[in-house]
Formats: sequence, C-alpha cells, structure tokens
Amino acid sequence: MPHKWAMVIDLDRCTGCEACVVACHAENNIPTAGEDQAARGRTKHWIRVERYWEGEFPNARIRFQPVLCQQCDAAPCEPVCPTYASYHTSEGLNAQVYNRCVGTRFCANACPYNVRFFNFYNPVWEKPLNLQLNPDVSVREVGIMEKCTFCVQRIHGAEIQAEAEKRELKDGEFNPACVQSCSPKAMVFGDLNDPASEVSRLAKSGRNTKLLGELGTLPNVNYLERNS
Amino acid sequence: MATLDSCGSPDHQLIRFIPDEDLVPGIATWKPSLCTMCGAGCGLLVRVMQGEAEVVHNGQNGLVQMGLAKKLEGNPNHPVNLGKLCARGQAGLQVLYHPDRLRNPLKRTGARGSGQFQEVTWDAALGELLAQLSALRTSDAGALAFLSRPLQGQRRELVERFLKSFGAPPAIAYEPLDEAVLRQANLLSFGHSQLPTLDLARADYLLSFGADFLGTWNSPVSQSIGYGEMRQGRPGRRGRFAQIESRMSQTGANADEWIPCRPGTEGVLALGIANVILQDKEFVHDAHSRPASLIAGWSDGLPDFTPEMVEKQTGVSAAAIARLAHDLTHSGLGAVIIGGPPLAHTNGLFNALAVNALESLVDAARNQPALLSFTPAVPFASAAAPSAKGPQSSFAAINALSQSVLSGAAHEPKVLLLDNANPVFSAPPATRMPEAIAKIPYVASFGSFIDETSVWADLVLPDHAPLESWLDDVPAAGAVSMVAGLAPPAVRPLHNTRAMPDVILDLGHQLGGSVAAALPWKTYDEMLQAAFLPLRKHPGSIDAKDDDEFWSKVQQQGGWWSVPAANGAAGRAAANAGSGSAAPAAPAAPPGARAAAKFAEPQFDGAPNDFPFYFLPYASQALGDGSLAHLPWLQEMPDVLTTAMWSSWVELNPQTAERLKILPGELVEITSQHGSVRAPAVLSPGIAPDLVAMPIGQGHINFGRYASHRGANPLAILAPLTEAETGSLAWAATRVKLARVGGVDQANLILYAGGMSGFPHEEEPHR
Amino acid sequence: MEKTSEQIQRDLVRPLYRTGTAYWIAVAFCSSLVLAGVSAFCYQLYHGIGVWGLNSPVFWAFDITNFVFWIGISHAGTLISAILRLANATWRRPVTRCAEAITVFALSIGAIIPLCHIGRPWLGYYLIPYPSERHIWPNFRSPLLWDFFAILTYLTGSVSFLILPIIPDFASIRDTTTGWRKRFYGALSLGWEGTPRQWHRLETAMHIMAIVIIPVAVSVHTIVSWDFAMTLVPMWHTGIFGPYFVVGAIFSGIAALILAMALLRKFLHLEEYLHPIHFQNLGKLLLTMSLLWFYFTFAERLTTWYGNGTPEMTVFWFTIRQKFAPFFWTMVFCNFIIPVPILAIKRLRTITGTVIASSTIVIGMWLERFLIVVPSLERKFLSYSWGTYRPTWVEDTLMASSFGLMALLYLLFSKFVPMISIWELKAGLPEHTPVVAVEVPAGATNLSARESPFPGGVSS
Amino acid sequence: MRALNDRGKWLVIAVLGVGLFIFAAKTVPFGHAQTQVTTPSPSQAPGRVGATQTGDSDVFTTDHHSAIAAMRDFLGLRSQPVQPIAFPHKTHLANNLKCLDCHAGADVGPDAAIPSVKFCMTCHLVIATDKPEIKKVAAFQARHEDIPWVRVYNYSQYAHVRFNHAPHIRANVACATCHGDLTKQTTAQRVVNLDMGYCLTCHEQRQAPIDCQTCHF
Repeated sequence: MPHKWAMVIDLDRCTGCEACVVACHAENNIPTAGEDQAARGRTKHWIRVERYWEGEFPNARIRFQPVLCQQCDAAPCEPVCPTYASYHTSEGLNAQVYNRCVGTRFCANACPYNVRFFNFYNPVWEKPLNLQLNPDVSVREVGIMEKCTFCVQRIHGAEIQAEAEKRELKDGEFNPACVQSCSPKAMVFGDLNDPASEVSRLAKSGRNTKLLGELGTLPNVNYLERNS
Repeated sequence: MATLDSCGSPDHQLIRFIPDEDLVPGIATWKPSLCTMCGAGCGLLVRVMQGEAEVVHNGQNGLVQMGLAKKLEGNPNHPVNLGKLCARGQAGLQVLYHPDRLRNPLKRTGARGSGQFQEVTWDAALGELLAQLSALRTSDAGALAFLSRPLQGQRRELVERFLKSFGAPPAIAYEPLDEAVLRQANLLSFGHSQLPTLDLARADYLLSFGADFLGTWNSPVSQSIGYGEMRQGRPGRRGRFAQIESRMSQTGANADEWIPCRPGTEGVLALGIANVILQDKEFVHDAHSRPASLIAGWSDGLPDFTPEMVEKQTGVSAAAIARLAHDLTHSGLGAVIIGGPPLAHTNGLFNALAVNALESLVDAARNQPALLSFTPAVPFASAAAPSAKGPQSSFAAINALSQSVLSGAAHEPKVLLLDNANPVFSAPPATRMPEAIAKIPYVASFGSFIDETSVWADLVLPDHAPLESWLDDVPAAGAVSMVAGLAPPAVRPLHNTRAMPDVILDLGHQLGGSVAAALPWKTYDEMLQAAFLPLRKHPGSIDAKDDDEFWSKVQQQGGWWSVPAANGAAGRAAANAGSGSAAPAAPAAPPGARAAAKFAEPQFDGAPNDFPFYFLPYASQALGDGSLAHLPWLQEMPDVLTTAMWSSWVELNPQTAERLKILPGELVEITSQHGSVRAPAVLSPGIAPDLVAMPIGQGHINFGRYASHRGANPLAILAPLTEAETGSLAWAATRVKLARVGGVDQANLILYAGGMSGFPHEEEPHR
Repeated sequence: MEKTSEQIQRDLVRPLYRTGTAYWIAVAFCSSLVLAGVSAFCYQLYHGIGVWGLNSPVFWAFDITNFVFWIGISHAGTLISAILRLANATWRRPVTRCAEAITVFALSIGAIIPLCHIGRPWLGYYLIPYPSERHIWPNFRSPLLWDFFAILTYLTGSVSFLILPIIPDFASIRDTTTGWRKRFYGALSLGWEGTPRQWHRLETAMHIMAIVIIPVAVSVHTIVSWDFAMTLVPMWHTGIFGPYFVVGAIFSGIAALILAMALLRKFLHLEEYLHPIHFQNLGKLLLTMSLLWFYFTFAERLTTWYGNGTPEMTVFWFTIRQKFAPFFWTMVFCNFIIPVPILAIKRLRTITGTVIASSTIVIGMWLERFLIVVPSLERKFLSYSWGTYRPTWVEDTLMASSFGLMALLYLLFSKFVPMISIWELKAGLPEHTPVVAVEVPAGATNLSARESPFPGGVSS
Repeated sequence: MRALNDRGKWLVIAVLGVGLFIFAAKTVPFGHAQTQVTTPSPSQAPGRVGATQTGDSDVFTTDHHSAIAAMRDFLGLRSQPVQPIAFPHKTHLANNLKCLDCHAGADVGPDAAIPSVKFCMTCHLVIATDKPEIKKVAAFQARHEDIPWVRVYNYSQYAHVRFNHAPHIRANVACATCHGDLTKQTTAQRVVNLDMGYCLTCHEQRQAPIDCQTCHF
C-alpha cells in the first residue's frame, strides 16, 4: 500500500520556541534573506510559528500555531500551475518540481495558507556559510517557487535504506527536520495509511481540526486544539 | 547529490590537496558533540558529510575534500536533551562557518580599539604572549587576569590550575544575566548551589514566578520536553501552570493563567500564597521547617502577608491569591519555581527565598518525590568545586576588575587574557568597562570573533569553533542523573586556529617551572582522558572492560552518565521514581549563621516622578544575552511574540502608547539616569502599563557583519544597582522615561506579521 | 458636404507621404519610453523579479494589472467592429480600422506581459504543448494555459480581421505610387487584383471572421477573469467575474478607441472623416457600458456584503474603507460619477466631452484591475501573513513603457497604413450606393481596387 | 518578398541588440551580491580584517559564471572533459579490476566517487612506476596535491536532480548502461547522453517510478 504522509501538530504542546524554524532552514538550504529583503517581506520560512493575541491586558492570551505547507489532498496550488511544476505525488505530497517551474507565482496566490515562497533573487551565502548546504537538497535559484516538502529527501533516504535492507519502513524511523527538533513533541509525522502509526492514532483525537478546513482543501496537517 | 560538489567550474584555479580522511561521498555520518550556545550543556549529533572546502595549507590556498558539518541535532542518548535541540543550538553550525570568524592569529597594528590588525603566524603570536607572561611572572604575577564566559568542565579546571600555578588570581567568569541570586537562595533553602531540575512530565500544577523555563531560563530543551508530557503525555491528565510576571514571556504566553505583578514584589506574593496555605487547617505542614529559619514570621503563619495586605503591595487581587493557593494545594503534584526578573531586583534574594519557602511548604505535605531536584555532581577526582564562598556574582567581579584598573590598586591587572566574554557590550555604563580595558597595558583574546571587547586586544589567538574542538561539559541542571558530556572534534579545523586549552597548555609548558608542573598533560584531550577514566568505576551508561574501551565509548556516546543510555526518556522516569533523594531531604548546612529574611522594598534607580516607567531588559529568545547576535539564522527567526526580525524594539502597553501618542512602529527614546536608547515601539497587550521592556541582543557596534550597527542595546542604560546580599546586578531595577521621537520610516522595525517595515499592522485574528 | 473618391484617396493616404516634426517628436518620445522599458526588463532579467515591489504574499501586482488592462483594451476593436459590421451600422466605416488596430496592439502588449512577468522568461516555452520523450505536457487544468490559447486564438483572429480589409487599400496605394513604396505595398497587397472572385472571398472571410471573433473575444476576457476566479482567494473566487471582466474590457476598450480616434482626428487632420456623430454614437455605447459596469460592481460588492464571510469582508472593508479606499473611490468617480453625466446629457456628449469621459475611464479601469489584484493578496486569510505592496521604479517604467509601446505601434502603423478604410469609405459614397460599377472592365487593375462591386461594402 | 526579408534583417538586428545588452549586463560588474546582502562596509566591520581572502568571490550563489555559460547551459552545450592524466580505463579493466574497486561509493550511496591520489598510489607505488603518466601521478602525491580530475558525467545544477547510484546498482543496472563501455575507452568520455528522456525510457522499461519527485527535489 502506498504511504500517505501526514502530520499532527498538538497546539497544547507547542511552546512557540521556533526550533522547527531554524531546523528547517538548516535542513533545506533556505537562505537568510537579510535585513533589506526581510523588510520587503521576502523571507523564506517554510515553517513559521504564527501567534495570535486574544484579549487585552491583563487578560491577554496568546495562541501559537505552526504553519507549514499543509500538503492538501485537494490543493488549490496544483491545478493552477501551467507546467505541472506543482503536482501531487503518489504518496500524497504536494511536490514542487523546481526545474519545471517557470515562476508564474500563480500557485502562491492560490495557496490560502501563504506557505509558498518565491526566489526573488538568486540566493546568496557568504563564504564559507555555503559549506553548511545540505547536498541532499537542491539549492533553488532565482525565479523558482519553493515550499515545504515534508523533507522529501529524508523520506527518500529512509525508503532507499529500507529497500536496501529489504524491510518495511517503521513508524517514527525518520522525521522531517522540524518534527525531529520539536522538544515538547508537538509535531508528529507518519503514515496515515498505517493504522498503527502514532500519527493515525493522534489524528483520531477529538481535538483534531484542520487549518482553514472550511475551504475544503483537505490538508494532511492536523492541528489538535489547545484546550482539552 | 552529485551536483553540488561540482558547482565549481572545471577550470577552477585552486589546487586540490590530498584529503586527510577517507569519507564516502554522499553518505552522512553522525558524530557526537556538545552544544555551547548556552549553559544547559545539551548533547549534539553532528551530521558530517564530505564536501569541498577552501582552506589554506602551508600558506597556499586550495581545495580539500573533508568532512563538513551539515546539521546539528540533539543526541538521543544525552540525558538532558534526549535528541532534541532548540533554535539557538541548531544555529551553532553558523558559528563554525561564519564568514567573519577569525582565520589567523592577529596582531594589533592601529591604535588600541581601532580594530586594525594584521595576520601573524602562531609562532610569532605565541612568542609575543609568552614574552609578556614571562616578564609579568617575574615582576608581578598577581597582575595577570583571565576574563571569560563561565567555562565548562575541565576547561575551568585547566584555567584555574594555570592561573594558580602562575600566581594569578582566579579567573573571572562573566555573563551579563548570571544566576548568582538563585544559586545562593537554593544553597540556603535546599543546600544546593545550582539551578533546579524540573520534572515537568509528572507535574499537575506549576506556579512560576518569572521563570522563562520554555524559552531562555536554565535548561529550556529539557524543560520543554517535560512540558509536552505535562500537557498531553498522560491521557486524561493535563498539567496546568500559572506564570507570574509583568511582561509576558514566551513561557507566559503558554500559561493557563498569566498574572502580572508589581516588579520586585514577587516574594511578597509568594508569602501571601503561603499565608493562605498556612491558614488552611486541612493542609498539614511543619511550622518549624527550613523556611522558618529563613523567612521572618514564617512560624507565626506570616501575619504580615494576608491576601489583602499582599494585594496592596503586589497588585494581585486577594481572590487571585486565594485561588493560586488553592490550585497549588489541590491540583495533584505541584511545584513553585522562580527565575528571571524577580531575582534581578535589590531584594532578589528575598524573592527567591520566599518562593523556595513556598515550594518547600507545598512539597513537604506530600510523600512523593519533589518535582524539583538537583542534578548530582559527577565524581571527578579533581573537580573544580564551586567556591566555598557561595556563588560568585558576575557583576561584582567585573566591577572589581574595572575599579582596580581605573583606581590603580595594587596588583592592578597588567595582562588580561580574554576568552569570549564581552563586558564592554553588556556591563552597565557605570562600570566604565571600555576605559578600564583601554587602560590595561596588554590584552590577549582567544575569541573567534572581534567583538566590542576583543577589539581592544593587542593580540588575538583565535580558538577553534566548538565543533572543531574537544568539548566537555557537566550540566548543572536538566537531568536527574549525573551527566558528564564529552566529545571529540566533529570536524577538522577549517581555518588556521588553535584550541584555547591547547594554547594554555602550550604556554604553561613554555613558561616552565611550577606552571609546567601543574599542567602535566601534553594536550587537552589527554587531560580529558585523565579526568574521565576514573568514572569507569562508577555504574553508568558505559560498560567497558578496560580504559581504552571506556575512553572510546565515551567519545562515541558523547559522554558518560549515571543511568544507562539506551532508554533516554524511560531512564529519566525510572531515575525519578528511584530518586527519593529529593533536594530538601539532603540539605547541607547553609554557610554561616544568617538572620531570617525580611521583606525590603525593592530599590529602583530614578525617581518615579521623573522616570515613570519600570524598565525590563530581557534575554531575547533568539539572541540570548547578545552573544548570538552574529548568527543570521537567529537574526532572521521572527521573535515569537512580536514577530520582529533583524531589529530591536520596545514593548509597550497599548494604553501607555495611546497616552503618549505613540503609534506602532514609531521610534521611541528611553532615557534612564545613565543614558538613553532609541528603538521602535511594539504594542503588546502582554505588558503592564507601567513597564517598558526591551530585548537584549542587538545594538552591537562591532560584532561581524550580521550584528554590527543594528538596533539598540538596553544594557547600555542600566543603573549599577545590585542585589543587596549577593552583589549581583539588579538588571530590572532601573526606571526610565519614555518619549516619542516619531517617524516610522527611520525606525527599521521589521515584523513578519504585517509584511513590511513601517506598516502598522492591524490584526483580526481569524482562521 | 460629400467627398469624392479621389479626395478620400488623397486625404487618407496623405499621412503616408507627409511626416511632420510633431510626428518625429512623438515617435522619439514613445521610442525612448519603450527603450526604457526594455532596459528595465533587462535589468529585471539579470537580477530577478526582486527588483519589483512584489513580496510574499503579494506575488502579482502591476504586472498582472497591466496584463488585464491591456487585454481589456484589446476588446475595443475587433469585438466592436465585428458587432457593428454584423449590425451593418454604416457610421462604423471610418471607425473600424482604428479599433481593430487597437485590438492587435493592445493584445500583443497584453501577451508580452506574462512572458516578462514570469520568474524565468527563458523557459516560457514550457507552456507550449510539444511532443518529447519526456512525456511532459502543459497542465491543461491551469487557467494560465487557457489564457495562453485564448490570447493566441484572439490574436490570430484579430490580426486576420485587421489585415484582410487592408489588402484592397494596400493595392490601391500600390496602384497610385512609385519607387520603394510600390514594391512594398505590392508585396503587402498579396496580389490583390480586385476581381469579383477576390471581392467575394474577402466578403465571405470578413463575414465569417466577424461571427467567429465575437465568442472568441468574450471567451478571452472570461478566461482572464478565471485566472482569479479559479482560486480560493477572497473576493477573487466569484462567478460574476467572467461577465464583469468582459463588460469592463469593452468599457475600457471603447474609451481607448475614443481617445485614439480623437488623437488621429487631430494629428492626421481627419476632421472631415471622423465626425462628432461618431463620438456621440460611441459615447452612447460608452454610457451603456458605464451603467453596466456600475451594475456589475454593485452586484459583486452587494453579494459579498450579504455573504458576510470573514475573509471576504476583510478584503471588502480593506478596499472600500481602509488602505485602498482612496483608490476605490477614485475608481468609482472615474468610471461612473464623472462619465455618466457627460455622456448622458446630449449637450455635453461632444468630442471634448467624450474624450474627457474616456480619459477618466481609462484611468478608472486601470485602478479597477489594480483593486482586484492587490488588496485580496494583501489580506489573504491568515492574518499573520498579511502583506504590503509598494511598486518600484522598475514596475513604473515597465508600465509607462507599455503605454509608450502602444503609442509607438500606433504611430508606426499610421505611417504605413491608412487609418481609415479607404475602400469601405468609398463604398459608402452616394455615387456607389445605388447600382454602380457591376461591370468591372477586365484587366482594369487601376480601377479594381477602388471600386467594390458590392453595394454597401462587403460587410453583410 | 524582399520587403519581408528587410523586416527579417531588422528582426535579427533587434534580437542581437537585446542579446548584446544582456551580455553587457552580465559582464559589467554590478554584481548580484549587492542586491541581496546587507553588509556594513569593511571599515565598519573590523571582524573582517583578519579574514583570509580565499577563492575568487566572497559569496556563493547559484549564478552562472557568465552570459555565455548561461547560454551554453540553456542550450545543453558541454565541452568534452580534458583530464590532467590520460587515465586508461581499458587497461585497468583488462587487468580484471571492477568499476566498484575504485568508484567505491557507487553501491552504497548517491555518489560513485573518484578515488584520491593516495588510492592510486597504493598500487602504483610498485606497478608501472616507469610510465610517464604514472610519474605524473606520483608527482601529484609528492606535492601533497590531489589530481584535479574533471567530472565527466554530472547534472547541471539547474536540473535539480538528486541522483543516487546505489538503488540503480541494486536493481542490476550495469554501469555501462549509463557510462558506456569503458573497456574501450582510455579517459572516460561522455558517450551516453544522460538527458531526462534517457532516464525515463529506462525507468519505464523497468517499471521504476517515473514520478517527478523520484529524482527532482
């Protein structure tokens, strides 16, 4: 049976520490935009921790909400791409094929979650910061859309490893970088097609909601509501 | 994967050196290391892959295939962080590859402090320093000073031995936000001069007085792991916590109940809660426990701290006090902790003792192991024991250094060895650090970067990056077992640098005599081996039949700990269950007789009429105390509460802003009696109207390309008020006034939410 | 006062021979605008789209605004001309060619913009379905691909629609000139001899084209609207966008046509061909479209308001009350409040009046497109990731350059082609209307081009 | 149709003009670094004083080296590699060496790896030491330099291909399938055009996945 990769984010566990944000930068060769570009709203954060204030002093409260590509089953970004750079893989991922992307940016406009990022310029690493680049991940050049891949390089690596050892993938054997780094275990990654996986178990929780679920995009990222 | 290796054009002019190691390209190996980005001492796994680096060998530029660190993750076996790592820890990679890291020894060429250096050879650099030290040793050995951030593990032992044998005073460990007050309080209350280890996984209720335990305080990764379990790790049982602080921290943002309290009166609030509990007839307690000797009026039930009286002083309603007392005693397993701003007042020790007393009171009523415990010390033969005088205050030490230089006291420092401490940036202006440093005749720095302090150096002997070094660390908190982290270098040195401990050993050997005799090891790893081998006798994570096997296993595992490594989280739980030795049960007598603490009003610098606001500088979630401001990943990480990147800012209550006609993003000037800083305003509903807060970290003028000339440094306007007993800097005791400068455009505030600088972002939270 | 055939021929061909200083100044000005645009584009090509003011999440702004605007303008010509031809409105004769030329040029500009706006223009050929061993085809689910085909079809159709009726005029110029012009127009007239067979074929072709081009034109702007409507973005995702865009397109197109006619009238001295009645008639059409446009705008906003969905209302208020309110109300003034009285009151519906109304409408319709594209992107769902857009000089230059290019193409076109269809005008002369010239002298090539064998022209 | 020819000429001139402009823009040094990186000037950043200048540029980007390189890349033009040493694959294979003996990474990981000069010298310390090419090899080692082999097969960075040798070897794809028959070659030549069509044809024949993200990520 093919895998169906999915994630559960327990908002009751999330502390807003943003370890996932830096983990993602380190794993996926995401350049820092620098002050000028950041001021223009051009940072690339494949995952970000959104925070929403509720109430006024002294009863102010905060809600944290990590947002990454929701890997929607009915992804609004996919049908609008004229070149199939954005498409759905057999394992339920929204893939972005960099070499096929011509940069219409249509997908980014269509995405309700604003989790697609555009290379407005060629990325720059001041030497020797380039030595940190992960050779398992492409370095995207100017004019290309990019987005969270659920760390597809890790998925591939684990699948190739399992195949070499002639065995099935184990639940929790590998994790995307954000999930790996998450101290309070707010993020759990796994195969929804495996009923025994932790992600399947958590997805059945009564606290499960989908981000902008009313849009019908059928996200594969599940959020467990904060208050039990 | 082949593609990246080949992006150099085929006609690349650089020659290729023969690689020193045989690596399979494209295959990652994971090597253990230790995190040095804060004091928590987490274990790392470093993903090392082959890559091509530009290096200099024998003065020749070239390319070499070498193992390069690609990613940092937590070491799953390490008892403190169990495979997890925070944002700051992961950014440690950029220390290694930082473009502004020093690549060669430097000798000053321009005027002192001008930042003009020239590259010299190691032989020349060491020769010069040796000449200085030799001359000093014969003339005035006591005039050698060593100033560093708190050194970890055997490094401290090494430096102490060097200094002692040299005849110099002990090293000065400096960090701007030290924990001396809490250490002292814990020593008095619990007999341990450490920060506590929290077992949140078992907690049902936690009351935190200002401790940012999920963000910057103590051992955040360890505490976050426990926090996740506390919330949702036990089906049907969700732990709750309340946070008492006047500016909402990242931790406060996660609290079930966030209660602002007048700055400096947290101890009063704790005693108010204790008062309610002590009045509770159903709640069994021992009136003559340790708290009774530490807190005046405890045995009488704290008659001066009735909820109504406490309400007047703290601003927290009597009803809330009663509710907190109830929650604390009726919610199952609870604990009370203190950290951060409440300790940074002139009465900080009192606040800490009061909270500790409350914790003892709550804990004593149960016969379960306490949630608070203290990580046991590792039985090193030659452990540099904590000084018998109690915890040393950073501020007192640095102030003494500065005063002795400026006043020309006997044995005033003539040669200063500087290792990564940056008091010029972080000490309050009253210490006159720049003047003092400038007046010291000779300064040599081991730092990897030029910062505001090391720019004054005459000689720079750049250290390896941590990932290139032998590391060891004994975490003082975060684990219930003994932990001694150790790691060999994960990667070969990229630049022409040398490890500081090896340089010290080298200097010691060349100085000869008693100094050489005190340092019997050729290299630092030899010293580490000598220190670690005796641990084989103790039961722990490593089962080895001889010393060699033990030593290699220590290196493979990334350290030694007193519980088996195999079952990280389970091991912690098991150790907890077994650790009947909860802290208060094993008290050491507090040093010296001591009068019971009475509440004293916190003192503030500046009259309330002229300076109407309390000023709170706080450790930034990303940049810590400013020593990480040079890392671009952390600069571009949006602050989780304000969403600011690459900026500094002032947090204001919207009411305050409205009263002073300050719009979001507008430039504001904050003035204390000691100076003023400007930063853009961020309006936050999570801050008291009489408080303004500012993150520490920005405002560097001399710290590499990513940090220099960005934002403002709140430490630059702090008053030199100290905590009354420990001499620690009372960094929350300055009062300020606030003025609108105007102009969103010049403010340079970059917010993630809102998209662009200068755009006042309205928010309507909806999904 | 009626003109004779000879006068018509002379008047309308005159601009091809005589060129004033003003013309050269205009060409120089427009060329410099175009050159500035080309430079700006090269700069952008070298550095990346980052030189624009776009950001995350405002990934489209001036580029797509201009794209929609020019495609909209292109609906002036062919569509109107086709409708008028089919309706056999005789007053159209001096108007059609100016109109059709606008279509071809505006559409070309509209078609160039997406190629300039994509991140990697050199890979624009990925949109073309061509067989290869890689088994990759463009994604036919994408409205952008529909755009590609719709615009290509419309452009092909419009070019034929423009060229076909010029052929007899080329032939007539060929027959009355010498030197390089004779060879040049000889080549362009594609061997037109004016035989009855040729006239018949021309007539049939024009008839078919006129019928076919109308649905194509309607589909083009509908498909352009689907670039927006096929997403979930608040205020984009609406069924009214198809007709709304078509109406807006025709609206702005007519306005552009009136402006072009007024300019031609003044600078090519065609006062005797383009009469106030033409402006009045087009003005009436413009009035209708203005009312229709207002109706659609009202309907769109009203349904949104009643729906009262949070994401939609965020954009709704953002547009009409908050940041974009000045633009929104300017748009309403430009498209409705100013033009409607001018066009509705007969006394004001003069040439000057219609030109003023048209100018405000062109501005207003550009704003309308801008207000469709940008506010929705700035305020898209999750408020944490809202953004702000500010254009840069590159975008300003490119936009100015697109206007410059339009004017330049028009100027050059007017130098090579009579801007009013000579033969159609002649066909409208009283001398032709009754029976006339059915007997075409065999081999009389000199006459053939001038005299249509069909009374009332070939239109229907 | 001479008029059309005229137009054609102008078209060519226009295209060439734009091309020249781009070329000029590419070669005139108003580099990319300025567009994105914000750095204080060196005088403001004393931290940089001691930095060793290595390589030709201070930054790493995904840029092409020149407009010509960009054009060649776009058109898929590549020059045949010229190796520093005339390495005879056929001699080594004739002596019963296997591909994996030297390219040892191929069956375990993504990269086949070219051995360092140390590896060559393990045999050539004693074998054929008198041959001129072997002397060159020895000379490299004596200078502590590695042999600057030029890669023969590699994907353009812009193809975004993450190729992994190991699964192909496990699937019993012979090395010669993609690298040609090296028993007949001295230095390796690019005899197989490894474009995407080539990959896909084989993947289809062997029913290997043809999902884009199998290789492109």
